[in-house]
Amino acid sequence: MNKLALGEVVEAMLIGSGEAVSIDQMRRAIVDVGEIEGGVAKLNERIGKVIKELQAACDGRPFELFDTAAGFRYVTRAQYAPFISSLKGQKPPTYSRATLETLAVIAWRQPVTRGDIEQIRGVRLNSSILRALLDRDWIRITGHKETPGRPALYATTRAFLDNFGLKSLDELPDADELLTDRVQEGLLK
Amino acid sequence: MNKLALGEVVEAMLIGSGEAVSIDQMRRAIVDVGEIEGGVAKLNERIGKVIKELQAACDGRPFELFDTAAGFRYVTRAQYAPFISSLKGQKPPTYSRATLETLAVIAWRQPVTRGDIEQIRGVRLNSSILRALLDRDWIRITGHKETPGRPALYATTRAFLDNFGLKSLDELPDADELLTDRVQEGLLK
Amino acid sequence: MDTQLSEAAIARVRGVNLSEFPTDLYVPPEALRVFLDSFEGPLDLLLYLIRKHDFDILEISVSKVTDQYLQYINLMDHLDIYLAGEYLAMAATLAAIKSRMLLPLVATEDDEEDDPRAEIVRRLREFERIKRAAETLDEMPRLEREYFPAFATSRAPENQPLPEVDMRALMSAFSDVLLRARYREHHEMTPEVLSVSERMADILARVASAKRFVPFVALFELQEGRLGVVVTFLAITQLLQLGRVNVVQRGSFAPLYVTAAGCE
Repeated sequence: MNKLALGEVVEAMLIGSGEAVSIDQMRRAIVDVGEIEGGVAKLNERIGKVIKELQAACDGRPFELFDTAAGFRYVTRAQYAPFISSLKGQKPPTYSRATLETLAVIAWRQPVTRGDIEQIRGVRLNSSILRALLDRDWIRITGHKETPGRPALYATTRAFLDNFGLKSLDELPDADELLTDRVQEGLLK
Repeated sequence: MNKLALGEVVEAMLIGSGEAVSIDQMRRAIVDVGEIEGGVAKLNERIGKVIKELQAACDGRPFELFDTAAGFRYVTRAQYAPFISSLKGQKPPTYSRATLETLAVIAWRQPVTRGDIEQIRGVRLNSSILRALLDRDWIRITGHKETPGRPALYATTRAFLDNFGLKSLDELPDADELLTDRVQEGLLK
Repeated sequence: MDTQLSEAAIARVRGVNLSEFPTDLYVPPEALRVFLDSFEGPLDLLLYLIRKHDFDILEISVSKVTDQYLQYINLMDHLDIYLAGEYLAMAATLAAIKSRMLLPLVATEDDEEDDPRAEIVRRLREFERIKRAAETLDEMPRLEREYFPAFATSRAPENQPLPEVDMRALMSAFSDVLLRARYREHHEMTPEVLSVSERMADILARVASAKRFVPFVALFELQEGRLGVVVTFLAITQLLQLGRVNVVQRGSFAPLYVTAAGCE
C-alpha cells in the first residue's frame, strides 16, 4: 500500500464516518492503520492544521465543517435543508412547548430532578416527556439526589450539544439576558 | 429566500441525503421547494449536466460520485476504508435503549402495531428503529390489523429465536415473573 | 415583544380569531378551552395577565392581577372546564398575598425581605427565563432540521459488526417497559375534581340552614387535603364577592364567622 497524504485521509474520515469525530479518534485510527505520509509524529497538531484548511475550503460550498462537543462533522448549510427534507419525504420532528421548556430547564439548570422541573414550570410533568428526551438521547440520568426518595438527576448529553451545534454548555445564551427588560426591572418594585 | 444555484442544490442533496438519489427524485424535490435559479424548465437535463461536473470535480479527492442502480451516491475511495473502519471500530456497535425496548415489546406482545408499541412504551416511535430491526431480520410484518388505516402487525422471526437461543416463543420468561423479580430487587436495595 | 405575546394568545373559534380574551362573560366555552389550553400552567397564565395589562409593570398591583386571575378561574369553573389543582393552588397563593398586602402589618425595617410578593415574583422571573430559553432553543439550528450530516458511504467491505444483544439485556428492557407502564397507571389517574361552584352551593346551603353563625373554620374538611381547603376558600371568597354571605369578626384576631347575607 502506498503512503497516503494526511489531508485526504482526514477528509475521508470526516466525510465517510457520518458522525462527529474528534481529533483524538482520528489520531488513533491513523496510528492503528499506519501508511501515512510523514509518519505519526505530532499527529494531533497536524490533524488540527488539516481541519483548518478543510474548513477554509468549504467557503462557497453547500456544506461546512462543524466543530461541536462531540467532534468535527460535515453538515449541509441551512438553506439546502428544505430540499433534503423533501427528498427524504419526512418533516423534521417538532417539539411541544412542554417538551422544549423541560429541555430548557435541564439544559440551563442541570442537574435537576423532576420535582425541580415541576417547581420551575408550575405544572405537573408528564413522564412521557422525560422519556422522549431520554429516548432522543438529549438527556441522561447523572445520579440521584440525596433527599427522601432519592430522585433521579437529569442533565444534557454530548449528543444534545452535537445536535444543536454547540461546543460546550457555556455557549448557551445567558438566561438572565433572555429576560425582557420589563420583567427584569419592573416586577420586584 | 434567495434563489439558489442548481449546482450547489444538487451537491447538497447528494451529500446530505445519506442514500442513493435518482435524478427524478432530485427533480421532484426541486420542483417541490422551488427557489431555484433558472426555474424548473428542462430540469432532468440540467441535473444530469451538474452531476457530470460534480463527478469530474472528484478528481484527486478522497471520494467519488458513483452511479448505482438506485441512483447517485458519494462513496469514499477504497484506500481510505481501513481508516474509516478503524474509526468505527473504536466504539462497539450497540442498540439504543429505544431499540431494545421496541424489540422486547414485539417479542412479548406479538403481533403488535406501531401504535401498540407507542402505547406500551408511552413514547412516540421513530420509524428508523423498526427499519433497523426489519433490516436485521429479527422482526417482520405478519399482516395488517383490521382497523382504520390497516396498520402493519409486527412479530419476531426465526432468526430472532436463533440469536437468543430459543426453540420457540414459549421459552421467553414469563412477563409477570420478570416484573415481580424487578420489584423485589428494588425493595431489597 | 407585544406582538409576540398577542400572537401566543390567539385562539380561533368558529373561524374568528381571538387575539385577546374578551372581558365580558359572554364567551363561547370552546374559546375558553382553547384559551386555557394555550397556557402551560398557572405561572404562564399569570405572566400573560401581567403582560396583558399593558400598563407599566412598575405599577403592577398584586390586587389587580389577583382579581383578574380569580375572574378567569371563576369563569372557567362556571363553564365546567376542568381545572388542574395547580391553577387553584396559585389562586390561593395570590389570595393570600393580596390579603397580606391589605393587612396593616407591623412595619419592619427591611421592606424588601418582607414583601409578600417576593416569592411569587422570583418564581415568575425564573419561569420567564425558562420560557425564553425554550424559545431560544427551538430557534437554534439543529441537526436533521437545518443541518444534515454530509457524508459519503464508506467503501469499506461490508463486514461491519452488528450490535450484540443477549437475553438479559432484552429482559431488562422489557421489565423497564412494564415498570413504567405500571407507574403510569398509578400516577395518571384523574384526580377527583373539586368544583368551586359546587362548593359554593354547598356552603350557601349550610350557612342558610344554620340558625345563626357558622364558624369559618368549620367549613373546611381537612381530609380533603390542601386542594379541598383551597377550593373551599375560593368558594367563600366568591360568595363574599357576590354578596351572598357575610364574614364577621368581633375584633382583631378573633374567630371568623360566616352568615347568609341579610341574616344578621
